[in-house]
Amino acid sequence: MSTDRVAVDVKVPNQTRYLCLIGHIGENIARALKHYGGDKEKLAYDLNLVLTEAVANAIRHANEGDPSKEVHIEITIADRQLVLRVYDHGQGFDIGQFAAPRHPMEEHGRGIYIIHNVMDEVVYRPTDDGYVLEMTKNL
Amino acid sequence: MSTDRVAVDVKVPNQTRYLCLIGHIGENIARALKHYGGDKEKLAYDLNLVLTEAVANAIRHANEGDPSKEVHIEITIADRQLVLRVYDHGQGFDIGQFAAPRHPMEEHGRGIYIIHNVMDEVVYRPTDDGYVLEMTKNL
Amino acid sequence: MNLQIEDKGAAVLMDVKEERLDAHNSGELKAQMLKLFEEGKNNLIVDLSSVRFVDSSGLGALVSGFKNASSRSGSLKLSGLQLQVKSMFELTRLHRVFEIFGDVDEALASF
Amino acid sequence: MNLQIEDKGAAVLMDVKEERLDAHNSGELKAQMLKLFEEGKNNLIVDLSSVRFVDSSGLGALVSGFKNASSRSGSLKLSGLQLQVKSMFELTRLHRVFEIFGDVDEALASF
Ligand SMILES: Nc1ncnc2c1ncn2[C@@H]1O[C@H](COP(=O)(O)OP(=O)(O)O)[C@@H](O)[C@H]1O
Ligand SMILES: Nc1ncnc2c1ncn2[C@@H]1O[C@H](COP(=O)(O)OP(=O)(O)O)[C@@H](O)[C@H]1O
Repeated sequence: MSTDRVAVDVKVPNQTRYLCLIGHIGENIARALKHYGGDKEKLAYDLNLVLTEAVANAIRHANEGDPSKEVHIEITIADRQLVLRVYDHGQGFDIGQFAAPRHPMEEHGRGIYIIHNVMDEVVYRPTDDGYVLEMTKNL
Repeated sequence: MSTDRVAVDVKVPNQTRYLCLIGHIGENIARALKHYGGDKEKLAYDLNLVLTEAVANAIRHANEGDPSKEVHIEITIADRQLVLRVYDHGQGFDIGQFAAPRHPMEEHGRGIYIIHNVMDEVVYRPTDDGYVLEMTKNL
Repeated sequence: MNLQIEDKGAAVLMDVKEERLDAHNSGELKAQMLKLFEEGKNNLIVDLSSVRFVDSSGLGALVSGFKNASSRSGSLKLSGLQLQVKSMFELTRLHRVFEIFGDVDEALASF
Repeated sequence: MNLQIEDKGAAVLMDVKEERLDAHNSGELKAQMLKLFEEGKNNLIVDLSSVRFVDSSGLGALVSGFKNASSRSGSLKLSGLQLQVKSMFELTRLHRVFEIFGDVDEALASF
């Protein structure tokens, strides 16, 4: 039983006020899934969360808060795989350093850990004009 | 004062179960608008409605309910204009015939009237492999 | 579609427990109304208090039910319309066709 | 950010009247907490009952407030966490850091 193909491509200004839009699109996609055995409301929260974390990182760490830049997000569902891609125009970073949980008393540094926790595969790799964080979840 | 550029591109299977996803994305976009003097919740309903009507038409009248076909929707906001485009792979139709309100006792034929009522400009034109319904609203 | 049907004596209540009444689920509402008509139940109240969004297909299903009920000397009345749903009836002039009540009890009392 | 601040005597209540506490608005919560600390108000209750979604920045702002309150011999306690918000505290082990209460009254009684 293969999943229907759904593809959503979003471009928004490099501003945190758009996190809510991106997160909600993630929620709506979870709720529209045709074949999903698990808890759809949990998946909705998780996609909202992962997209919010990844896009916030692109905005603050890669595009350095420059509000005239653009963030590009791709969400695709096909063959029981959900893939989220968040493109940035930064210098990249060593994602391997942030996979472990932070000490609870740290103020920062939980985003990548959360993404790893929710998704099945997380890859950060260079593109022609920056980097992409590619996050896959098996449905 | 120009609007930030937002672009959302969605492809879903030719099935009415995805109307809800498309409609909700329209709502979320209205709520995320930066500069909008009017009632955002009314705009949210209206975008939900117009997208639902246009996509339902593409699914039922153009792609003739074939669930393996795809519906393509583009939403862009730039320069205080919001443009919705719904692409279909059908034979086209004479949209001019459906701009007037139906008699209240008719069961069908209110979709295009509603779209005209909500949007400022509505154009239906051929593309390479079908047609596009292009609906513009000044923000 | 989540539709709760209850015989209230003077009329049958159809409580549409959906956030949306649209081209995806309005066919089911129509089919359920036809079933009630076939059972001789021609007085219906459709309660829309859970419905936040209705499109032209949803309105069409209600018009269909209205015409069927009328042709069988019954009637279909509405209750619990949210503000934005009500606007849809005004835009399409259907507020002049349907009897619309604040809640189910008011609708029931009118039969 | 819609944040209602009320002095309840034993503690100051910060009621976060937002659906989301995220990288967009958590900086403001942090700034408001700092303002209270500067006024010598070191006992805070942050009520999250309206908050349906929190991200790592939102958690970070709360940790920041917690540390500041503690260093001034006060404390920051939480109330009204929705189920999915609570899961975020568990995932990040912050449920062992914060005192978490069902509602504001319970939190208040603990000071
Ligand atoms: N897209 C990115 N580009 C550059 N650096 C990044 C990016 N995403 C994350 N980082 C780096 O990884 C660190 C850890 O990220 P994260 O776990 O999300 O926590 P936080 O954003 O709270 O610091 C960030 O502080 C930043 O230095
Ligand atoms: N994308 C389309 N392709 C072909 N025909 C269409 C399309 N959209 C609308 N139509 C035609 O226009 C008519 C009026 O559409 P509409 O006002 O939405 O009402 P309804 O869909 O309820 O009939 C439809 O019945 C159909 O014949």
